[in-house]
Amino acid sequence: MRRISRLSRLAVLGSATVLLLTGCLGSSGDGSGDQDSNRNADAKKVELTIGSNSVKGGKSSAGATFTEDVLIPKFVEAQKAKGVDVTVKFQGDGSDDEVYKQKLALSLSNKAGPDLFSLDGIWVGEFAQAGYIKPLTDTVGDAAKVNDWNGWKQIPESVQQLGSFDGKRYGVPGGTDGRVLFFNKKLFQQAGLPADWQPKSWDEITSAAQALKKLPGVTPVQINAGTAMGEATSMQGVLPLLVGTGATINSDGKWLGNTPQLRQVLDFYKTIYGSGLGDPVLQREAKGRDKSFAEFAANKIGILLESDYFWRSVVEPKEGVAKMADRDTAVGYALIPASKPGAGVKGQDFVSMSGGGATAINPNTKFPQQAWELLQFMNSAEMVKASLNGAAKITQRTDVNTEVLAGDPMLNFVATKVLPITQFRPGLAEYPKISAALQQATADVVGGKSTDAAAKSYQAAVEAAAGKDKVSSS
Amino acid sequence: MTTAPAPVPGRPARVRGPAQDVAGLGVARAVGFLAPALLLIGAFLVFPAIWTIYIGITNYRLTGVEAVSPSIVGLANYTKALNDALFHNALWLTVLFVLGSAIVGQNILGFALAWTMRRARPAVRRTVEGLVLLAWILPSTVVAYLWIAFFDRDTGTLNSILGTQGTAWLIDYPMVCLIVFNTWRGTAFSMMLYSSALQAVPPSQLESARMVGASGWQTLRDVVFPHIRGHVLTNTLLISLWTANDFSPFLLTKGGPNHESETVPVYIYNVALQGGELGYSSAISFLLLIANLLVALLYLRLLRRRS
Amino acid sequence: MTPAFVVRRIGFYVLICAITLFFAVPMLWIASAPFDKSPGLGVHWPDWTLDNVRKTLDHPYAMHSMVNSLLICVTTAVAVTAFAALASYALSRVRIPGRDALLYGLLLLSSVVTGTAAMVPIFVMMFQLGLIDSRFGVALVMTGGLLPAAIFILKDFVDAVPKSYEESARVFGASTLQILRDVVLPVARPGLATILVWAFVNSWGNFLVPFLLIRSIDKQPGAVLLQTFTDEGGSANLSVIPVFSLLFSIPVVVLYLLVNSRYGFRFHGGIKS
Amino acid sequence: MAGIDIEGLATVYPNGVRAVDGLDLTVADGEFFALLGPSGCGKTTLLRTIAGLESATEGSVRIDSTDVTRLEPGKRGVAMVFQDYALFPHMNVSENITYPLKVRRVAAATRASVAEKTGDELSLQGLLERRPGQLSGGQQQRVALARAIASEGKVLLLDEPLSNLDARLRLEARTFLKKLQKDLGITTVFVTHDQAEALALADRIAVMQSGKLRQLGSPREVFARPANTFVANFIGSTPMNLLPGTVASDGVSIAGGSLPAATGSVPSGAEVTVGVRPEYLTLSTGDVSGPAVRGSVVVAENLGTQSLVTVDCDGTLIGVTVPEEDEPSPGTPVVLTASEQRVLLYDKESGELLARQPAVV
Repeated sequence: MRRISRLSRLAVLGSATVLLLTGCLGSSGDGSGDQDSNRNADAKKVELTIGSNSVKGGKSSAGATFTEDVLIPKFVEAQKAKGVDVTVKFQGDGSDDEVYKQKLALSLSNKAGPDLFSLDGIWVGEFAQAGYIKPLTDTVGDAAKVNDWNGWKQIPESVQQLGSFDGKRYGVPGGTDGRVLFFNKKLFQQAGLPADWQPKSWDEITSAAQALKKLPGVTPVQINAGTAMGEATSMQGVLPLLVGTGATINSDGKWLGNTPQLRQVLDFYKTIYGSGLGDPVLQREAKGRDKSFAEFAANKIGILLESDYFWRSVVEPKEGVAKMADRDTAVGYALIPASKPGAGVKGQDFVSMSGGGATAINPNTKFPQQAWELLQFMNSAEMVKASLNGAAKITQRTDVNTEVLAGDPMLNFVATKVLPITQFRPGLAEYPKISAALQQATADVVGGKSTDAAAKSYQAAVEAAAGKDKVSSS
Repeated sequence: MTTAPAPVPGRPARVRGPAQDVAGLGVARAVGFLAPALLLIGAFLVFPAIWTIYIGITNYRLTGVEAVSPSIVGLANYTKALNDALFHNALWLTVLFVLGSAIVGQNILGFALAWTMRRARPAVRRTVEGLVLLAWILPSTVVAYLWIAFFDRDTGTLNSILGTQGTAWLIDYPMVCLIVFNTWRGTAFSMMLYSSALQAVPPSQLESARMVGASGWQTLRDVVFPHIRGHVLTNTLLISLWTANDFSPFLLTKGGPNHESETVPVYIYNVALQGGELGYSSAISFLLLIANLLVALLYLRLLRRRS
Repeated sequence: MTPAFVVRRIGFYVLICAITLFFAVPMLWIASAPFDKSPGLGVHWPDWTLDNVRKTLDHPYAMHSMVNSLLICVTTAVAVTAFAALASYALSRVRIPGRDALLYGLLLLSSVVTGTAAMVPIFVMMFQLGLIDSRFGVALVMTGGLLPAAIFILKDFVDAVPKSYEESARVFGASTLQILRDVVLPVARPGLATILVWAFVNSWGNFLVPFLLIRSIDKQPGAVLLQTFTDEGGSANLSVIPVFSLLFSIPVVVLYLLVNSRYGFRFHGGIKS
Repeated sequence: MAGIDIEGLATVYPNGVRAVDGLDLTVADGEFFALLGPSGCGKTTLLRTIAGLESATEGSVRIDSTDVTRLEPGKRGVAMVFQDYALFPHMNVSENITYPLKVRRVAAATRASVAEKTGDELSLQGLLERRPGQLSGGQQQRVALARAIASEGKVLLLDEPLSNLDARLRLEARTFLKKLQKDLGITTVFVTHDQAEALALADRIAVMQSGKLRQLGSPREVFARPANTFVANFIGSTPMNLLPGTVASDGVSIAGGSLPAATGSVPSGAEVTVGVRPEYLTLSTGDVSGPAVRGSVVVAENLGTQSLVTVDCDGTLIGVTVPEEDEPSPGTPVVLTASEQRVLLYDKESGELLARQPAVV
């Protein structure tokens, strides 16, 4: 057949091209370290770009509005006073985090991209390993200059993890959050449960759920599961539960495998979704999380494990996506208990998980010194406070938090009670795959598979993702 | 394909194939005409494709250590795919998707529309064809919203019509939903193609079939089908390829729940973006290309048997 | 009229009604939700309001993105049509060795590249060419991706143009270019129009390519913007999405109607072996 | 005006088929010339080679004494009407007619007057603004002719000019075409597979088979004295009787009887193929003197004014036409006779005409 032979000729041509291409991959990373970090330090005309996954009138509109309308003009003004003519551009995107990450990584791997950019805390490790970001001290060149920034003192050690990898600071963390159990006080009252509910073990959650189950049309408890919600399942589900068993997803360089703790978590899922305490369908829908918000607001869900974002932006009475006019009186919140008192990670009684982002400097920026100045300016108390625009939100800075959260008991609760006990996800390249495996395991269990079978497939998936020797088990 | 019919001894065949340069273009100018298209295709299609194939034999990732120094892993990605239950699942779902929505759904509905609309009143014909085409030309993001709303569990149109409030169609029957969706989305092409194909069927033959009392089905099989066989094959090939590579299932279900609607393109997307494994996703892309190639060869075989 | 005939007629109309409903019902959302006071995912008789329209028009990038979409997609559609026309004519009329293998090969390749896996090569290449953040660059990439199928489809049209037209013009002394301009081009116009619409529609909905290749939000087309109307928690901004969806659909529909009324919109098929 | 001279012309297709195979032909100035043959005989290829749409592999074509073998079609001074007329669907009649002038950059005003004038000549008044799709088949043909005439070629080429018309229209168009050609006096070559059309229209006919010329002559010659059994078979609305026979001293013996024939140099006792047209046989019911063939009527078919009677003569079926009123009923014993000049002898092997005798024209 003539066609086949033609194709094989094409294949030969192709493999020749491959040899040419071999040089095209992996050429990033090298060489960028030995640039002079004081390049253009004295430039009078400076151009900087800030990249972020937020856009006016769309995703994270407020962040984009602040950057464009407040931060940039203020910084330009401040620099003008010093005789430097700075132009700062905002490069906003508005997409799924994974797509934004891909776009950012593509730019960075070509030694391009914005001079400052925001990234999720869990990407820091992967980006650092890929050489897309460098420790701030390297990029800025002067260790003292970085370490002496007075802002660090205001950022709690635990929060600083967000911008760190291997004990080095790669960026300045932005705001953070914390996870708690939200509950509907109205339903609790109907079920005869206390308004100041604070479970001390998982059993107390189930017993409260049993009580709620008697109410018609009410889903007693909703803890995210399944693959449809992606990372939401990990953050608002498996991981907070897992730390409640005393395990962390990565310890001593090894990923958590099929351990008793994991099986304990899966069993808990089984208890909830197997006995009608949770709505298993909700967990499988692509828009399931939005649905759970709406149902909570409509008094159809009793207990929901969520981050403080839920309080600020979802059931918020004025602007929320699922407004609850009586939020302040109707929505209660409690710390997430360990499976049993004292069984949590580090022997804690209560646990939580936190996430958040950081802002890093592009190692290939033309103006590393000015970028560092902008980064400091961005994270100054004045700017952090301004970025809130009157809203209450947990920021990276303690000084700002004490000031702005005073009026919001819930966020204050998170800042003071949750942040000290919280955990962060490891910023390692394999994490997304491990997280996906965890999501898959919960999907399996909720879908009817036995705990053991789900845990076994989880073990296999983790081994495939990280390598056999990097997984702890039993 | 271009092999000219062998000359029949004693009776010279009149060779006037499609490849006859009647306007006197000449090979040089013909190459000139082809050049811009080939240049663009070469730069933005062939070159990236070859590059993708190359990435497929590495463990390249966009982030992490492998981003800096990817290593050639040979066929490891391919052996991995062969043992990857999720890939098998995706492959199977893609076959279902193509079979259900393209080969059966779009083909049959498209033909049925073309067949019935031949004799329908112009106003009816225009309305129906207009609607079918509208489904085809609306942007996919918009269409995704339409169908999410249609299937919605609580307020969805489908549940309102059927009185089945609370049925989560996209969760309980994801593949059925996708097949129905894609049939809706893509039927227009088949309809248009068959409409023009049916004009090639001599009315006299249809009438003689009616005269001898052939049933509708017999007429289709014995009179219509032989005339449009080439069209059926072309259409089936094109819509099969398009469906197999269609990404819109992602917009509806994101591959869920629990991979139940994760066709190969969606799987590739998830592997590349969620998992960041570009090497592996490139390898799967290449496997998809091979599968496409096999389908195309099968089609050519069938087409050749026609003559 | 026999009873059987009546039954068949009734069956025929029931079938047509069913098909019409099947195609029409999912579209109701875009007709009702944009004008509803509290647009949701369901379809119901709207509580009429134009607030959503106002909100959408006030959106900082909405109208801008439509202009970008038009720029990108008109360029793409024109380039695809022009280059595919030239190429398909040459392929149809001149014996070029390996022609069919070439066609099929390209058609197949186009499927691998539309996938997400190719974004690294495409990005790196565009970067090296300095075409990042360029609407023109986006149009080029889309053109490359659409060309093979366009040539494949258009070649059918050109094959169907009777060669006697060209021969007759030639006998009367027309030069090659005169033949192309006076005869082939006008005769193939329905095919060209169809490809134009097809290319336009296909590039209009493309999200990933412009998203990756364009940096400035004020250069992003509508398809990208439509993706940004979800907030950080993943909930959709339902006061803007329905209206924008509607606006975003108008150009393709208008283009289709224009082309259809002037030239007819159709596909030939049945590649002759 | 112009004649056409064709010398040793061959057109070979890339696959090696010799569609036109070494042809010599001369078409006189003002002649109406037919290329006749079954499909695939190379007649259309020959026409297209004259037009320049196919390139000659060997030999030469001269038009008006100018060698045009290697010239572009547009430079040969030929006008052509295609089988499907090739009217441009996007141009109206007037634009179609004057397209050849537009190509030559003739001013629009001149073109309009030419369209008007040619349209008048071909009775296209009132149709000039229409599109081809709105015309009947006959009108389309006249537009195609008008366009060819407007191009003022020295030679007019027609490819199957009547085949796309229905039977009734075809006769009308035939008459119209013949008159038009005589009026214009333009050298015209046309291709047809219909022998009746060729006989009716042409001044001379070239009968072709497998790329070769089998006979060249006036319609009468070709009809009355086919040069070989191929032509004999092909020409005539009722097929010529071709029967095995043996040469005798005073004629040929066939089918148990004999017919007179000018045997010329053919030796007595030689086996030949005897050709005699049904129209040239005489049927009688009584006894006759002289050479004759006897048999009985099998079937009679009415042809209008005549009937074709099939007679079984000693196991051989022979066709003969009779005036309709003389139609015998089946079973009637009959006697068939013919005049000597009408009985032709063909070589049994090669099928070529044997006897050399003065042609009766």
